[in-house]
Amino acid sequence: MTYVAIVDRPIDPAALVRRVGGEGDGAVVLFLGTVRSRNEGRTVTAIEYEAYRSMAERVLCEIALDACRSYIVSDVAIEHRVGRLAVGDVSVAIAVAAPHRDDAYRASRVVIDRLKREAPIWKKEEYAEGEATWLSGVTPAATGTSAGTSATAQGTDGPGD
Amino acid sequence: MTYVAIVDRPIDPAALVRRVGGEGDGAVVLFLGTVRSRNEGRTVTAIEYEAYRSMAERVLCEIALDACRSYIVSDVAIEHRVGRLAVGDVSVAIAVAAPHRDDAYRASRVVIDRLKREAPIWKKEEYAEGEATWLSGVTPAATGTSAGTSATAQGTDGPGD
Amino acid sequence: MRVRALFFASYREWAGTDALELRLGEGATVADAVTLVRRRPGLERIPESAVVAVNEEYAPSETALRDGDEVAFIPPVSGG
Amino acid sequence: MRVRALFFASYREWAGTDALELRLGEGATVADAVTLVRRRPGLERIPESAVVAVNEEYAPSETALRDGDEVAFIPPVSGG
Repeated sequence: MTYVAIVDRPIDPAALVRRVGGEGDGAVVLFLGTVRSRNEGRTVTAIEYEAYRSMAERVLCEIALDACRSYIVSDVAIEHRVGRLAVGDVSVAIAVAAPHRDDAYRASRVVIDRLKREAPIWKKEEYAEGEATWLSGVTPAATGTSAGTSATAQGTDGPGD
Repeated sequence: MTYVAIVDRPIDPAALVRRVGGEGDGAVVLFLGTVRSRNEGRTVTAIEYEAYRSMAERVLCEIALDACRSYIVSDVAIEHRVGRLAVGDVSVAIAVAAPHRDDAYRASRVVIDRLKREAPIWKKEEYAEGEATWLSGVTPAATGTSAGTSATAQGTDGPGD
Repeated sequence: MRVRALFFASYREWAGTDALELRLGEGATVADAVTLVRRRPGLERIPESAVVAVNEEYAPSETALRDGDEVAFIPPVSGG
Repeated sequence: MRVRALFFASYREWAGTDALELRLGEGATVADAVTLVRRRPGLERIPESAVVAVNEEYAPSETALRDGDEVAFIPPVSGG
């Protein structure tokens, strides 16, 4: 099962977990990205997320399906929230169910790493001083079809989370 | 924050997630171990989990604290259920919150790998044919204090999940 | 031909709009669309090497455009 | 001295009980407790190399026991 959605309401992690897993699965890995109060030394008060919604869902779907092809994974469910989020709010949730935990962890990790590099989603941080700025971000690779179709990259950990 | 518990009631993954994370955290990783319907070619109908409860909590606490020392992690919460579980039931849940996702994933993985090697917990599988058997399991290393105090081992993926 | 240009995030703020209609000659490519858009006041800040998606797929600069295409200008992404 | 032996899972079933009191001479070690327990009918199936925890900590076979210790016989674990 593959489920992806760009949503403009709070993400319910438990509901996402309930979407994945069946009798043959022994492991579920849930990743939550949350809004941090500090980034690069500045105090963040809120983040405004914007997405190219239709394309973002297309890219997430492709990432999820690639994960199912690269690993022995039963279900992948992804939600990314857009709009104005407060500190502590969940911006993204990824639930993966698999027969064995090794595949669940690896697939989860590849999905969030690729999401951050490829999904057309942007965030503007608002700071305590009143200023707001779009984060510098990652330039997606413009390949023939969609960016980075391989699920091999493990990615480095950017400042985003 | 560190929370560990051996429980004899259903595990509520959402409640465990709510225990972890704060303003400085950008990532939460939740691992759920669930009862699979098949193991080593046999149809499993239920699993009876047994624990040396006080020692199991002590070992889990040590594993959680080691993870906080080895990685930049804010909170670790672990629940392991005992008693008779049906297929699909959650047997173990581990929630880790960290400023950055790389630490959250790594700590989560080390905690479940060590739990499976070190925690005095056992499972007896019941099969469709009516038979029941204690799984063969892993022999913990009997070091001077408690088994395997390093958090470096990544472990291999056993048949358990 | 006519294509629909979409702008997001910082590019949208620079454009002052989230969409524009572009008129291009036959055989025009993604690179031609970028060049045209960069002539618009404010949008000279979009880099020549800007990432573009055509009909929701990332497309290299030599990609040929067709009438009715949706040509999205994609700033560096920062989701998650 | 007296120590309290605890049995779990398969060992508990072989012992027919989850706890026994053992009487050992002064200076006895974990290995001595294992030897004593393995003399009990059914418990000869416990390996000589059985893993033991003393007062909730894994303890090598040469560990000296003290009066009142809790000596748990730990079958191979299979939690998770």
